[in-house]
Amino acid sequence: MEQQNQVLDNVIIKFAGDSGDGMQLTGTQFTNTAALFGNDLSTFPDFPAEIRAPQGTIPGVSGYQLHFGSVNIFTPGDECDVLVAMNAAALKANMRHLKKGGTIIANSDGFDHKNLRLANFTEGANPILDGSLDGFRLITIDVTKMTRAALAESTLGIKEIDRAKNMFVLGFLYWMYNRDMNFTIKFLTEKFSKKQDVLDANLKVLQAGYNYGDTTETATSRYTVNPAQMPPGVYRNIMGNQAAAIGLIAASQKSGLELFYGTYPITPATDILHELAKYKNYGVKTFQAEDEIAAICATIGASFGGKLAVTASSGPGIALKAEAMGLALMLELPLVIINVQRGGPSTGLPTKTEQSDLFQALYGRNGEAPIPVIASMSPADCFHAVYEACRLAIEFMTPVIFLSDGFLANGSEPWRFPKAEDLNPITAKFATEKNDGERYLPYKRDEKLARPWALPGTAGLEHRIGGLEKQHETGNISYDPENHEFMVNMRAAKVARIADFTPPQKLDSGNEKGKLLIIGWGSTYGPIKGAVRDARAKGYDVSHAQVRYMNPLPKNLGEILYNFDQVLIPEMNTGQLLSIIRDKYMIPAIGLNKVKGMPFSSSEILVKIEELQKK
Amino acid sequence: MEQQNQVLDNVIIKFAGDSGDGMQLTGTQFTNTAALFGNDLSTFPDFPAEIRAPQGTIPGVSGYQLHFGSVNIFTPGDECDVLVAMNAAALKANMRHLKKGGTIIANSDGFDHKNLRLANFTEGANPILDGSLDGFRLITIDVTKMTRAALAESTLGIKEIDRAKNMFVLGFLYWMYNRDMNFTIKFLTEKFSKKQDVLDANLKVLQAGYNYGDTTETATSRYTVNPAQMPPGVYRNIMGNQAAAIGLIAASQKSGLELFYGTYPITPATDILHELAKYKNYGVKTFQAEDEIAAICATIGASFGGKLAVTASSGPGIALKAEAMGLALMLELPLVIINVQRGGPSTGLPTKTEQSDLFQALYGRNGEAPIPVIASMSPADCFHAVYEACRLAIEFMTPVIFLSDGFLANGSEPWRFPKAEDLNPITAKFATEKNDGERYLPYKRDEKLARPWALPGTAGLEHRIGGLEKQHETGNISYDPENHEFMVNMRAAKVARIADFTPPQKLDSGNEKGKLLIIGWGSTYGPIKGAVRDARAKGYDVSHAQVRYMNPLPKNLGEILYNFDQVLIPEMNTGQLLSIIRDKYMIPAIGLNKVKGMPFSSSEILVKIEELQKK
Amino acid sequence: METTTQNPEAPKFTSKDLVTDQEVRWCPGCGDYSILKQVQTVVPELGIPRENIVFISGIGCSSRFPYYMETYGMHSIHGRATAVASGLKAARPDLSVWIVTGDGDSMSIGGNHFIHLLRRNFNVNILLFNNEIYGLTKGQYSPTSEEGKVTKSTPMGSIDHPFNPFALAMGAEGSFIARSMDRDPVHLKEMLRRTNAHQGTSFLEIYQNCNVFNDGAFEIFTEKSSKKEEAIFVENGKPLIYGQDGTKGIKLDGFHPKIVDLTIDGNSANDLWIHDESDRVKAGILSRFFDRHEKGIDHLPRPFGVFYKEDRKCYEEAMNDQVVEAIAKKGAGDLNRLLQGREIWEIH
Amino acid sequence: METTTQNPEAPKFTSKDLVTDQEVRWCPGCGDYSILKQVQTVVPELGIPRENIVFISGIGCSSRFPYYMETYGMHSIHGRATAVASGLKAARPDLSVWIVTGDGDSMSIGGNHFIHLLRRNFNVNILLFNNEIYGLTKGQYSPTSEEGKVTKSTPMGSIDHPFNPFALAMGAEGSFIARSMDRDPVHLKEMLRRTNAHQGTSFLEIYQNCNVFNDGAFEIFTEKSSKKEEAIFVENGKPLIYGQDGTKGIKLDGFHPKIVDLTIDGNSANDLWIHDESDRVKAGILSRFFDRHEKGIDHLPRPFGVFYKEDRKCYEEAMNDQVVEAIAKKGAGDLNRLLQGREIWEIH
Ligand SMILES: Cc1ncc(C[n+]2csc(CCOP(=O)(O)OP(=O)(O)O)c2C)c(N)n1
Ligand SMILES: Cc1ncc(C[n+]2csc(CCOP(=O)(O)OP(=O)(O)O)c2C)c(N)n1
Ligand code: SF4
Ligand code: SF4
Ligand SMILES: [Mg+2]
Ligand SMILES: [Mg+2]
Repeated sequence: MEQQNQVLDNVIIKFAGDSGDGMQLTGTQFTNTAALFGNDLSTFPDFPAEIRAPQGTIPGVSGYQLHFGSVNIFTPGDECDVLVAMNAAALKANMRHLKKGGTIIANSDGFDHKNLRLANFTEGANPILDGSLDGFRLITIDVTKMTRAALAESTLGIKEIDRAKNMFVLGFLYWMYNRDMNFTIKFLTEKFSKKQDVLDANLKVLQAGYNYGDTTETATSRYTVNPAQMPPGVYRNIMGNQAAAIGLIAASQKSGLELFYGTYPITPATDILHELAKYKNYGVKTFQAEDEIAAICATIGASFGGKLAVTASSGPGIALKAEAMGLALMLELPLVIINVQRGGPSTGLPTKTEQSDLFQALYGRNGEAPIPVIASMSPADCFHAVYEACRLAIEFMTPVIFLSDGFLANGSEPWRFPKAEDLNPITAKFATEKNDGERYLPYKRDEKLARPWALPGTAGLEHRIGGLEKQHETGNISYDPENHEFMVNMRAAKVARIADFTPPQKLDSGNEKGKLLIIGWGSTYGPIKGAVRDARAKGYDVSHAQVRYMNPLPKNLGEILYNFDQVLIPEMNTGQLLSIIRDKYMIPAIGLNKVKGMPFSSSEILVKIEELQKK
Repeated sequence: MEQQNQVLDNVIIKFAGDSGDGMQLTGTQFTNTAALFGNDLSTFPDFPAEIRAPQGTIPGVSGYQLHFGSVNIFTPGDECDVLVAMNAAALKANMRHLKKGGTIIANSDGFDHKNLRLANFTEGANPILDGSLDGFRLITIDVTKMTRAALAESTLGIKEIDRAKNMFVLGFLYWMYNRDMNFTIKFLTEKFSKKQDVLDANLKVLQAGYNYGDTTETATSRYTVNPAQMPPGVYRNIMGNQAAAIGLIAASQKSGLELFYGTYPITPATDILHELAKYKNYGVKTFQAEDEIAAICATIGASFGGKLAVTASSGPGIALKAEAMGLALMLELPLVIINVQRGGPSTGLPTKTEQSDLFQALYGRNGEAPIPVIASMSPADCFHAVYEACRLAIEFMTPVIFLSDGFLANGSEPWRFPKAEDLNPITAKFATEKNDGERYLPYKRDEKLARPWALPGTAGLEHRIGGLEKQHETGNISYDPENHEFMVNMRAAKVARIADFTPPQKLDSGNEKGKLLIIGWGSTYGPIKGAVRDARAKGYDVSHAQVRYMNPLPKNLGEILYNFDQVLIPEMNTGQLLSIIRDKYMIPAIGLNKVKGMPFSSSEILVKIEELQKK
Repeated sequence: METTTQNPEAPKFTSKDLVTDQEVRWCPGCGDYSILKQVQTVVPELGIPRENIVFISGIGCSSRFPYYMETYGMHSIHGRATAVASGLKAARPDLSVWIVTGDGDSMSIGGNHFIHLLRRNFNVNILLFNNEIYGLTKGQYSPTSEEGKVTKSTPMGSIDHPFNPFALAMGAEGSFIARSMDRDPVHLKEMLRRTNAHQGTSFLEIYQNCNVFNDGAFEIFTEKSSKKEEAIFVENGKPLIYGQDGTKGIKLDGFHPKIVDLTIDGNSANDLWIHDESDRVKAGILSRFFDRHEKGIDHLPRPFGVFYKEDRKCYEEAMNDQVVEAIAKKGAGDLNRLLQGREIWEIH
Repeated sequence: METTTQNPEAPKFTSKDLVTDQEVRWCPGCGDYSILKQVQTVVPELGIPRENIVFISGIGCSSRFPYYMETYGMHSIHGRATAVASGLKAARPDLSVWIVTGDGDSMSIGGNHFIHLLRRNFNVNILLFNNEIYGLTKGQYSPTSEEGKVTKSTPMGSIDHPFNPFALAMGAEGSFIARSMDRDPVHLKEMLRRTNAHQGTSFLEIYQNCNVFNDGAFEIFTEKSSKKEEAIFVENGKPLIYGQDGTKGIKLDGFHPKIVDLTIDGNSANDLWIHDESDRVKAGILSRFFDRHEKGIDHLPRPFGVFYKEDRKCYEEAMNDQVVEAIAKKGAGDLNRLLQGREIWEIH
């Protein structure tokens, strides 16, 4: 039969194989190629749990999901159209996420007896032979055989040869989706510039995969996914942790403060450290401390010294920082605390995503200890959100918590990156002289209620600060009852005042008034946006607002809420923002909660919208 | 003129002097004497900040307030009737708490030039001479001179002699309030059994003080405060931390589990350790760990080993325990975490009281981490509340947080202590055999949703537990999304279910329905009770409920709330229970907040009641 | 009070009985596999009933260990296994408590509990899986990584001067200090026996290869080709001899170790340093056999074996003694007396 | 990179200029007063501009210190002063950073940061006010309290084997270790000068009397009557001599210190142990001059002075070097290049 060419507006591909099969690389290559081609896209890797599990087993499967299209893409997608399964375990682990009638590209070599056993298929069963996959479009290729054939003349050892397998698959997919291979060719050429033979091998196999599609009749059709309508501009693809790292450096450069990053490794925050450690030439100092407490205390010291001080961790590590956060807020020194949230409680699900640390961020300290909290909405938004966190920390002399999560940290999307000159200015003003005649008052406040920042080394401004309650203005220890209440209220007022200097809440889509408003925060942005678009397309009356400023909440949030009959709050927790909204605004908002270590799919939210509007 | 005898229904005496003047002892002696006589009473010491400040200075002043009466006493009282001022600083520090027309007993020797200067009185001013105290009843005694005179023949050195000064004052007060001195005589005889000369001196001076009242005409009148109407029974006087310590031992004895108390010193929790360390013969093991983290982790180990494990601290130390609390709740092991709250945030006001760690107790952990929370209402109630905390921990296999505060910890009141046999039973059931055929399932649950407690040493029940998410029943590590959500909900359900096994909320006073309900928690009990009594006496429609079960809240709390037009919530914080009530029950409750490091006075609450009812 | 007694009556069990139903999940080739195997081999020999054995770990690859031991076990939180074990041992002196920890777990975040456990001397066993890297978090340097080490968090090389685990342990009053390696099953088993035998906190450092993030860190000590020249196995009362066919020895001149070529006559084993496990000073010198620490002196082999052993009262014993003494003095506590306190009065 | 240079140009200031407007609030008679006085006397001599000096403390009586020094200062949280100071020094190598801490603050809750600071060797000064008690919390035993100590938390006596602060510090790779006492102003001032002079983490332990909760803990070392017999002051290159009119000396036989009576002829100062600050092994032996630790040997005097000194690169220098090197290699970072990354595409 002859190959036809179909035009699709979006496609979801899941690359799945053994940790050793190089699926992350394959996925990234296809992603960048799609990006350069002008598709909108969203990706999400799912790694196996921390340690490499034995080859061929289900825990050993490493996956990479890519959603690309000629339409706007908001999430890595729910069920996939194409599943690349390098072995039996990869198939087993991902079948339930494959659309009915979806395509499976299976590496038959990965379905031998051993692999089937490791993936614990029942003895004798073999999905790619026993017809149990009828109803799907199954493309079986013996990738290993093909790869070896392609490299028959190669001087490489069999191990290296087999390592090129993923290129065959990539080539085949490039053919299938009518893609230009130049980006990957360029990439390989750079990567293996010093290993000519390996380079040749990879290019050969890549080409072989492409030709395979051309020549054989395995695949009955090819697909075209045209470029998406995206705001004009220059784009790059970026992951959340990468964006956060760059955002910190940007804040450092724009504020003129050197960046001091003190942290202790923890999944999924560690990559920010890895990223920053590469940029010492930007004046960045990274400090891997002995533990989370030392990490935050060191940053407090650096902040006292006049640097842009930042510490990061995930839930359990943030718990350890709680006491020192209290100190930072008493000292009223700028400090950014990053929490890349993961599944909890306790050690929980370290490699999975969740939003269950909002309460901890708002309330997880002793005493009346208000700290501003900012949440990021998408991988690229990690840049803007952390940049804003730095601005508020410096301009209001306060610790600020920045909330990301595993989904944002490892997910990626195209980013129309800004020019340095277009970034909001961040002005750090250091005290240089006495502010009360002959005295220097370390706790005298400006219009933002911020106290002055006098750096050691400044003659005449010598002063002492500490964690005991301090007297208004002088900062001296004070046990006076009235002063204590005054200062408690003052610290609260300062945080509240931030709302006067941050943008009001905007609706992301939908009408100003109406039946249903969906309020989200953090990484639920994409899924909600997608669901709302679809719902509105179906004629439902629904609007969407995504909150970034978790504390203080935008001043106009109440008005917005009161304009709707119903308010729905989807969260990857049991309803934390929900209870805050109910408390603050006294409205019976409804929660949609998912605590499964993975993001919402748009359809899950859409279903809820339909259910609510039926009533 | 001749001395008359007045009958009073309650009196507030403030004993104030230099740290060295023995005011704590004097106060305790008068307190116990009043107690034995049958007065109801309430006391509260206010120490100087941690370190001893220089003699004679205001920070060096140590005070002890006693409120006793023939009527029911709920608080140490607001303004005092009598102020004992051993020196100028003591007077200065306490004048503002003295009732108009109140009595001042001043030790003239403590108002010499040096003392006046240290208390920074303006040069030349001397309150006990310059008439600035007109409007008060001033009784000036040169206590030092009197004491020395009384001990003219004594063999003691001048230093020891002066140390007996406080006995003179005590004797004088005993005379003034028609008190029998036998209790104190007995006490001194025991205390100085080995120091005959010191004993004689103290007795002499005590008597001299008494006689002084009799013979001189300084005091124009004597007072009688008759015994109070209190439920018949046997009473003792007790302080909060003492009650907590005894409560733990009681729970240990009743449950048959040895008590393991792991902690790190911190004000104001340390005295519980000091107290427990005395009772090793009750099988108590106390462990002073290197820090708070080690302390709670050691108790987790002890709990795994089958003991009644308890850890305690105050705000900053509790912050450090947050991560390990998460572990305990994942392990589902019994553990009691005591927080004797103090002024925050950060180091805050270590020696002052506050209620601002409620949020921390409820939300201060990463992930969805529900832990039951119980708060004590009065010094003696610390016994019952901590006992209940132990019961719930053991019977529901969960960590439980017990909240006390500095006011309760150091305050005292008469306690009609229970008999051991009358205490609720606490049944710890250990797993002894497999619970699933050939398997032992460590996370199989009973009707309380509690998992079994299988102790190391039990053959056949070997199992592993940990902080990673675990599979339902087997407890094996599980990354399964559905299981995670199931377990998150299961842990929440287990805590929620406690409400089925704890008493419903009761009204402390007032009608079932009405205009105003005052909801309190913790140490606001006394002040609220007093205010409500007075308000009702004045004809105001107000009721009072004091919440002990902070999490889960009593099932009937909602019904109670909905029976009133208005709900007022006084708290020594900026409104933490308030926001929880608003969130959970969607009612516009009103907050009355005081964050001054000291308890409410009944009058402060009464004023608010009147203001609300005027409207 | 003798704890975890070797009880010959104890029901016998085999290594197989120590295997759990959980699939072992370390990277193929990880040194942890060998350690697991040796532990499972030795434990049944110890005469301790299986149900009296508890393995407590923190967080890290190594800390997954308890899941693979069919005994009681706890996978606690990062750095705190030592603290959890202290509480367990204090509460239950009858148990045989083993701590499994990594170099980051014990010496980075867990450093404080580690040193305090050593000084308190609870009778527990610490198995430190030292792979000189953070494995679980995918390869950052640890407090035992050498200076200049290039890792994900130190692209230009680590600038941290590492801990010498033994110097630290001795400084923290450790009462038993020994070293072995994953690749020498016979020696490792022997060290495990000694570790268990010591009454007090036994600290056994095990060089463990992380073949994914720090492959070959200990190769020179473990590989046939270099082992004889680079590793020396010390035994109490025996001279320090090593090298191909034991042709080399070490003697002390003053406080400084010098290498002696035993093939040259005049040089005899009699002049060599005789290992004395009870000598703190010598143990101190031995623990400094790190070229990276001592510059400009002979290239010394890395010592393995028991460096130091001291008998000191165990904490849990002292704790129990006080309870016993208190009861002897005051009599077992009576709850009603406690409730009533010293002064009471009655209201009718 | 030389930090906190002795700058003769620096504006002169006197001890008075170091007094703050805050009333000093220690108990009358507390040893802290004397230490404050000596520090305020020495600091002006150092040639460091006052504004470049920072005192960082944790929590404890001793940690109130910064409030009384008219320099920059921070009263941080319990046990963390060492960590705060590390961050400050890393960020600001130009500052002279002093840490004031107590025995509980540094060695109990702060133990981990303490040992990691020592190994990293930031150029900061640690002043440990060791009163062998928790003062601020009103008298519980600390990690330096002797076994059997009766305190509020140990009515039957402490069962904790204490740390030997120097053994711990040496084990943690400390590069400068010295001891002095509150009651010997002259010696204390000298030690403060040496502490400041050392490039690297200088650890000065100061015996400090808590006259309220642990009075007389160091009396035998500080009181005229016993000082000469119980305390020995070591100086580099000088023999270990002490006693009334220096009639006693200490020599080493093997690794064991022996007391020599110099009045007996035949015994000469030449045979004595000559103190060598650079000798780690001898410093180790010296640090063990605690009767409570070494049983059955001569009753040795407690050493004061600089035990050990080693020159090792400072952490903040190494950190700066990498920044400088990175800039040299790659050029100062350009934000726009960073923002755009490697692969970009344009949409029109
Ligand atoms: C409080 C906390 N901080 C950080 C982490 C992340 N983390 C897990 S294991 C580990 C270090 C692992 O290294 P090591 O202890 O040497 O064990 P290994 O994996 O090498 O066996 C880290 C930093 C965590 N789980 N919890
Ligand atoms: C996190 C925390 N835990 C405990 C405390 C209580 N605390 C304050 S100081 C101190 C110990 C004081 O002893 P030390 O460090 O020796 O100082 P000293 O008072 O003896 O000078 C303790 C336990 C605290 N403030 N913060
Ligand atoms: S990462 Fe290293 S230590 Fe961890 S399992 Fe793999 S090989 Fe072993
Ligand atoms: S308690 Fe002790 S250390 Fe603290 S100030 Fe008083 S005397 Fe000094
Ligand atoms: Mg490791
Ligand atoms: Mg101390």
